Amino acid sequence: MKIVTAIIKPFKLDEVRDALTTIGVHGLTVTEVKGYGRQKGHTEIYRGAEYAVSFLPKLKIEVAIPVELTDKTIEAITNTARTGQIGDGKIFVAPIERAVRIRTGEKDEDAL
Amino acid sequence: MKIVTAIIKPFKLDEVRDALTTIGVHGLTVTEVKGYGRQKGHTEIYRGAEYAVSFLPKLKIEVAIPVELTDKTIEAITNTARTGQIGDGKIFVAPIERAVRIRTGEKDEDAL
Amino acid sequence: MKIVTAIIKPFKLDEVRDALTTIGVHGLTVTEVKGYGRQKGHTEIYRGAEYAVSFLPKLKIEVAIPVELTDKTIEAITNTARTGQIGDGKIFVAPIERAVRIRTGEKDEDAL
Amino acid sequence: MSLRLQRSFSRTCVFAGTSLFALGAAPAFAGNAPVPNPGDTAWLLISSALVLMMSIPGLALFYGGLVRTKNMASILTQTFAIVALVGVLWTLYGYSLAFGDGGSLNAYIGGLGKAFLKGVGVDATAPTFTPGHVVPELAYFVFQMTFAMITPALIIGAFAERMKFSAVFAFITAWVTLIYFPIAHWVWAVADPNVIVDAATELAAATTDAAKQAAQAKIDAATASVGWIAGGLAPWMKGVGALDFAGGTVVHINAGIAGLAGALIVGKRIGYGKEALPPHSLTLSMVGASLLWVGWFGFNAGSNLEANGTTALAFVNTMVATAGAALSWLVTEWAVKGKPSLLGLISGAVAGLVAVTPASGFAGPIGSLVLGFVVSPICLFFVSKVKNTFGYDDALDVFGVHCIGGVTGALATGILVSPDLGGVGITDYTAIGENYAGKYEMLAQMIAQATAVGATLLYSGIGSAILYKVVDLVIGLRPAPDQEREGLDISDHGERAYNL
Amino acid sequence: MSLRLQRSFSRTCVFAGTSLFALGAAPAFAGNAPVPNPGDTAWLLISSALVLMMSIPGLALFYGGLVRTKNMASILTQTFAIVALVGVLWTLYGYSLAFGDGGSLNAYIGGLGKAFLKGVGVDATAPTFTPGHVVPELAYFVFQMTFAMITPALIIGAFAERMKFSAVFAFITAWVTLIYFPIAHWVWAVADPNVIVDAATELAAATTDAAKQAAQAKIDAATASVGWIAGGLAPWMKGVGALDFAGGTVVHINAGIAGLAGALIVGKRIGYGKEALPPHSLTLSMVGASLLWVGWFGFNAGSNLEANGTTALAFVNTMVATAGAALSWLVTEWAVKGKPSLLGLISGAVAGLVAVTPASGFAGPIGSLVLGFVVSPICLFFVSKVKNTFGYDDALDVFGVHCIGGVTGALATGILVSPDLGGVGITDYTAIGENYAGKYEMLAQMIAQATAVGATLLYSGIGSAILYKVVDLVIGLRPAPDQEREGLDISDHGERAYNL
Amino acid sequence: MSLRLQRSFSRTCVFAGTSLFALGAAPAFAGNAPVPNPGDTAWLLISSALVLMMSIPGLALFYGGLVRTKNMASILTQTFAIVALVGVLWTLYGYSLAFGDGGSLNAYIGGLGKAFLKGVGVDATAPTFTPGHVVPELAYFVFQMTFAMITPALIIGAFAERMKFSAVFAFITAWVTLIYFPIAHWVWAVADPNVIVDAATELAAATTDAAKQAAQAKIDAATASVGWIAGGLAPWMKGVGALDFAGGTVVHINAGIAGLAGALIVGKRIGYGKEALPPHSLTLSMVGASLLWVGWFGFNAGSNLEANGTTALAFVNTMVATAGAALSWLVTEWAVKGKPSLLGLISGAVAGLVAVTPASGFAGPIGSLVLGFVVSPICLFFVSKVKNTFGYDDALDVFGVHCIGGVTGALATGILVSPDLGGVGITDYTAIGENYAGKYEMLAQMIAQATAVGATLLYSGIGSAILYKVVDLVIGLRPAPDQEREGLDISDHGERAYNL
Ligand SMILES: Nc1ncnc2c1ncn2[C@@H]1O[C@H](COP(=O)(O)OP(=O)(O)O)[C@@H](O)[C@H]1O
Ligand SMILES: Nc1ncnc2c1ncn2[C@@H]1O[C@H](COP(=O)(O)OP(=O)(O)O)[C@@H](O)[C@H]1O
Ligand SMILES: Nc1ncnc2c1ncn2[C@@H]1O[C@H](COP(=O)(O)OP(=O)(O)O)[C@@H](O)[C@H]1O
Repeated sequence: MKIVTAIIKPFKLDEVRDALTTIGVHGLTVTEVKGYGRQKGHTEIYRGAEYAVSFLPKLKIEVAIPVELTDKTIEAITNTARTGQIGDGKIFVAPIERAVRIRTGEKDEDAL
Repeated sequence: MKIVTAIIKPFKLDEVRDALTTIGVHGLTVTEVKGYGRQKGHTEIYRGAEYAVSFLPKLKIEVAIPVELTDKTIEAITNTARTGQIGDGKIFVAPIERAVRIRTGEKDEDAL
Repeated sequence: MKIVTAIIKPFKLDEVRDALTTIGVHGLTVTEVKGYGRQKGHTEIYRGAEYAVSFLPKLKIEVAIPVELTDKTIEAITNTARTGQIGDGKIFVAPIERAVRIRTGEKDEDAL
Repeated sequence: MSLRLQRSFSRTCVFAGTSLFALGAAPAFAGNAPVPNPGDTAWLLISSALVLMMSIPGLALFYGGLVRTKNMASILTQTFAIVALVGVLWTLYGYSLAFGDGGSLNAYIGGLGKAFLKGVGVDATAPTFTPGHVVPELAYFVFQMTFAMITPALIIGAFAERMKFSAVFAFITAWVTLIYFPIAHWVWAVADPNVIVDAATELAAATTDAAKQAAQAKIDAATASVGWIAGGLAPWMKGVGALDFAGGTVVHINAGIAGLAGALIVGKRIGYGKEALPPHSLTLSMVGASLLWVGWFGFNAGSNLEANGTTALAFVNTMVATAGAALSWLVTEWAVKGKPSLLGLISGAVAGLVAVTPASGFAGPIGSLVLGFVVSPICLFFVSKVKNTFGYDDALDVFGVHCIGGVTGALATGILVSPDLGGVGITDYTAIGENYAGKYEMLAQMIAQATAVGATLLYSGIGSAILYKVVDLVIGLRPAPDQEREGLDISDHGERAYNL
Repeated sequence: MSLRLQRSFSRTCVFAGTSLFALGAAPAFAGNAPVPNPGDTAWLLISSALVLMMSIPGLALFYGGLVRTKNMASILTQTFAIVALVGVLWTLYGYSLAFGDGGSLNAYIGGLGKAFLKGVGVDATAPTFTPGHVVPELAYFVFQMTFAMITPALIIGAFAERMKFSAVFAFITAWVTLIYFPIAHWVWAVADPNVIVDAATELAAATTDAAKQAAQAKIDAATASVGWIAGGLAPWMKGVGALDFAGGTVVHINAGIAGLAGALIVGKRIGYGKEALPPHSLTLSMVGASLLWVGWFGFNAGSNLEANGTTALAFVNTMVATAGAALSWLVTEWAVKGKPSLLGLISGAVAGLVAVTPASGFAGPIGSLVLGFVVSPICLFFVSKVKNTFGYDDALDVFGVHCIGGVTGALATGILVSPDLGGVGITDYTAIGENYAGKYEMLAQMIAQATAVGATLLYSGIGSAILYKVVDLVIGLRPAPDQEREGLDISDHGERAYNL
Repeated sequence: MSLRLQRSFSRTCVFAGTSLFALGAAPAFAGNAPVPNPGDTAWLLISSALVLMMSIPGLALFYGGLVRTKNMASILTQTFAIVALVGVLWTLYGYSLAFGDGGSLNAYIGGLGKAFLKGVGVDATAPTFTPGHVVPELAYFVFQMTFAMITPALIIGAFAERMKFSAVFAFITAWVTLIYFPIAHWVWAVADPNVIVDAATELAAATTDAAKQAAQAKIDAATASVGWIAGGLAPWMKGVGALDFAGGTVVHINAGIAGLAGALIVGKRIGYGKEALPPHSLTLSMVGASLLWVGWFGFNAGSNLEANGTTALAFVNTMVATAGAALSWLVTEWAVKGKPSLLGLISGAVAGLVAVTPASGFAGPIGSLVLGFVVSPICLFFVSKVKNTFGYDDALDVFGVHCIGGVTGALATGILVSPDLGGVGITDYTAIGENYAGKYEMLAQMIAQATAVGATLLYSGIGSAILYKVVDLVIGLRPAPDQEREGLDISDHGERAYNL
């Protein structure tokens, strides 16, 4: 199994979720994160003080999938999360060795 | 070493933490996340507009452990986080190669 | 490629970020988390009720890097995030197999 | 603020000969100028403070809670800036345009005679609705200022989350000048009751024909020199002025229709109908609604200008209509959608407040309670069914609650004022003491009410549309899509409402 | 709202022959009806607005900040809905039951003569506590309405986070009708001082025995036709009425004991004693406490009905007792627990407000300050030690603060009213001008105070318990455990307080 | 609170012989004690409630929103605790020190004659600024209490996020006692106008030289027994007292300079200039600023003590200066920094409120509007350029807004009071009815204003610095760095403002 982690722009969540559902991925976990990268932040001014805001709000999506879905998953995310503008985010794929569904105790691919 | 990631229902945190302590795991990191899965969300109505809320609040627990604790850890989490109802969550196990305790520079299993 | 995950004290973020930039890491993702470990929390009292707060606010930094930067990255984080006091946090290193830049579709090390 | 003066004025010409001679014992006010009572002054000033509180923080929070986090600072800034902007414009020329003497154009606009508060010193007084009573004119000036502040602030809810701050700023400057000040004059520029009573007394005492004619001429002059809606001056109104105690037409219908025009012209928010656009803090909206309720007593009961029994009536009406409407929305939603919601509850309260505004000094408490019960289902129907059917993005339901609630209230006022329904009837300053209540005629009154409603809808609707278009041409209404997505807080103001 | 009228009434029968003849010079009020003073009317109306502000947003925020995020909309909805609901019920029949004339049952209930505001028109007046002064009855009606609104809203804090909205709605409807309206009548249905003064004047002027008897009969009738607690009508009270200036018994003990009954019957929250249940926003609780303080001036000083020196006294007492109690809780906690907390500070303020409520128009400022110092440690002891010992889940400490603070204040009032302690003593309308202060007797007064406290505790405690049980049987009090865990916001109202 | 009494008093000695004989018709007030008007009492009491609302929740939210989340409970606790603490101290001895009779030291301090409210009963009255008018002294006492509460609370913004609660508590206790109460006495301890008018009447009626001298002696005594700044008693002031209607010097300059001293002595926050220290909730700051605006009407217009035309003037001035200043900051920032910010807008509003405070009862509306326009760029310059240049960490810009705005307003008052600029001129109670406006001399008045400003800056600046040092020595001002990093909420109070 793999865990695909994608950092995306927040307003793309619903689209990505739908695309994943279409290819048969029915579970995912989302975290609000702050991203630092090439995309430039903005400057905020509070009375006398200026702050360069370099961390931008992003969403991190984590999807555990069977190995064979990896390409499809990457493709689904890439296609829907892309705006073509800097800051669209990244996808990382890492291995996972075991998975368990807490409710039933089902294991590995059955648990996804 | 392994990193065990568990998605659980928020109100189960204290129980899970206690169970882990019992088996000798003395550190963990918790993140508030939103989960999408089989568990159905609810509908929210704001004046004229209805929203299907499909992302539900969950907690993600990450525990880095020595390999030999893996089974015990999974068991401890499964036992305490289970309510038997849909949405209880998942456990994923992935390898980690190195660990460092920032304060002391201790490495790997000493760092956990 | 590796993904380096560091749990640090929140006020160390800017320093760590700068150190990483210096060694050539130009992207990272930050999550607000709660940490449980040796560092003792405090007690909060709300009228009659006392709560032992055992989860402390931490930041989780995730950096995807080419393998050769691993040591430098660990070093950079360790040096800047260290206060020498309990609760400074941990660094975990895990493998990642693939990386994609959503905007361009660039792959692996080009995507970082 | 009441229109109840107008109705009988032009009739005075007809009935004067018969009814006015009963007035011999009435006090003559000419000569010895009345002095403000501290209780009335205190009431009018605290009412002004309450109405300011309605705008900031009341309305700002009510609206702000309903937008997404990324547009919170935008809503707050727009509301607060409008308050400041209109405060300045009102002082410079707004008060004069609305309540000055417009000379030959007085039916339509008040002129510039009081611009820069010329002649409005510390001792100047303004009449109330009770002959022989006055308040410091500065208090009246500032009370009315707070109305001019909140009305344009109401509009912004309709196009929330998607209009540039610069555009809002420009639009509102034009709007208050060209739409609000004139309409306020049409509806609220009334005659000084003291003048009427004095002239009526003179008429009653007149023994020669010349004296009678002179006195009658004074009455005629006073009743003619009013806003056209107030005076019932349109041919079909036949002298029956519309009743609008505290601003159903001038404030709510006016702002509501201007909001709808804006929502239509600026277009829908990105993601409208697709993404969830939930309120970021119902907590704040609830606080806002509560402060609106509390402040609205200043709005409605303050509009009586004095602190007397009618003030208590307006206060009670405001209370019971609001309680009734909040309950009614809650129960309707509970029955129809299965759950009673907080947002529904507070929307109902606001709908009740809006509806009772024109009626507050005219209806009886039970009439107001019924009005409250009735208005909520109507507004609920508009904000859910009608809006969804037509698909306009009236973001915070300014049209659905303020315009529709305002129309409901304005028309209901024509009915509930009826003494048969517990209302206070029509005041006739020329025949105080006489039983005038019987003079209420529902048809005539409803024509007047409908005229006020229609004139406001048309003038404000069309006028606002033109102003939006002009602003769009000159500086553009809408931010770039990316800016809208990032939120107006960052793009317009360079700051965020929260850094938690 | 004051009971100070009652005490001397029935004594009048005894002393009349001797003491009343000194009254010859007193003005007779019969005949020329007094007219409301605008200053008094303004004060009573603004006080009403302040008391509404205490409920929404004041109490809603104070309570709301103390619950967990998932139950925030629930608390806000319950508070706001209770305000709306009681506003309607008060208009329909509540005012009549509480302040109407109950005929032969008048010692217990006010009857339905004023239902639907029958006879309460724009010109109707209600007496104040100064003979010869009146206020518009509509203002009195709406002022008292705001008391009826907030009292049941206080209760919900005790069973917060775990009672279904439908159950709360049903319970409160029954509770105000069967518990609040009667108790308000018992304690606050008093005689018109004008009637007493007129009759006393008549008595003083009477030369024949028949005339004397007739006058005395008028006094007797007036003093007998009151609530039983107000009139000291219970045998052991011997005509000494309890003193409750602004609602220590009617409002705070009443709500506090009803809350405790609810907390016990509905049971503890899931996780109580095990999980952390920390306040989700002390910020909002602090805002709520502040608005309670500000609004409470309307509650206490407004209860004087007029704006005079006693009003200023009640205002000052409210200020100093609250400051003293806030400081006292802070310092006690600092000493005992090591840290001075914000929650303690604002809890102390509320405890001080509660305690001074019955005393506010009777005690002197220094007495009130001492009362403030004393009440906080008592309440702190209850909310920490006693609650933990007995293990009931009075979620927001309605019993610990409102009931215990109310009892403290109600009993203290009997002492602090003493002129020896800077209090105002007992007013005797039959002997104005005479030095009546000496007539205060501590023991008799304390019996009266204890009777009021005991009667409220028993009637409200038992009555509320029965009502909870009935509601539980009919629709069930408690949501399913899963719903409680998810939070009442979603399960009851289908919405969340925040979407940040 | 006004100083306008003073100016002409000592001049009376000079002009008395000629100008006072015109007074024959003036009413003599000796003998028949004036009775408070309910309207005035209501106004003063509601004003007191408004000023309390300025502190809590107004200022607490305005400040609280600007700090980081981890110090929110700290700010709220400090503000609320100061209110409670000062409420108690004011009752025990503060009122007496500020407004009591200090005997031979009366130019500097008021003595302890009214400690524990001795002699201030329910019937005691205090004079207003209109001869023949009084208010209940308890109302005056509590109105002034709210000023004493908010002033020290203003200070804490300067050293926010880095001073221990215990240190704040100790410092404020000393500060109000040794700095505030004296300065309030210097500036606001004025003569009873009734005494002046009576003596002037007596003087006018006096036929013998002895009688004239006796009357003149009364006037001299009254005008000499005042605070030294109020009376213009410093040699160079030549009897021209400074004008400070509602507290430009006593409140804002005083708190502002004390804040600067604190910021300098306690040092910069950890991370200042390096880390981002953004406001955690501009939403709350906006709510705070709005409530400050609303409450400030009580502060300024309440300072007139009565509800009359001058009250309306002070109200209007407060409104227009604030609107002007908010707009002016917005526009300046828009022009200079490219974006109009919410924080700038509300900072401008507060700057306007501060600046108009001393001028509110003296200037005309257009003068106040101009003052508003002018003050914002000045303050903006201080909070951005000056602060950054000198590098002090005045965390919430107490110096930049309150001190600088206060100085601007205090000096401007000396100009805008001029009748030529629409101001009200200088009141001379000894020659009512005479055209006294011409007696305004700008240079003399500006010397008086500058004296008040300078005396406050020096006494408060140096005195505060000493007190900080003493507190630092005894208990330490600053928490350990780790505690500061964790936030004062946890380290001082053991709780967090939010648990979302
Ligand atoms: N090396 C990295 N490790 C972890 N996260 C990264 C890394 N580089 C970028 N990110 C995440 O991806 C987001 C987008 O990256 P950015 O460089 O701004 O634009 P782009 O995705 O177009 O290259 C960042 O905000 C950050 O959250
Ligand atoms: N494939 C997946 N990848 C990542 N997280 C998942 C995945 N499937 C489920 N989850 C997480 O687990 C939670 C519970 O899953 P759900 O399908 O609702 O119920 P159950 O755990 O009983 O199967 C989800 O809310 C989501 O956070
Ligand atoms: N086994 C673990 N797995 C995951 N996170 C851990 C683990 N142990 C510690 N942590 C994280 O590291 C943080 C610091 O750990 P702690 O034991 O308090 O101090 P130190 O880092 O000095 O050893 C914790 O708050 C927690 O977030």
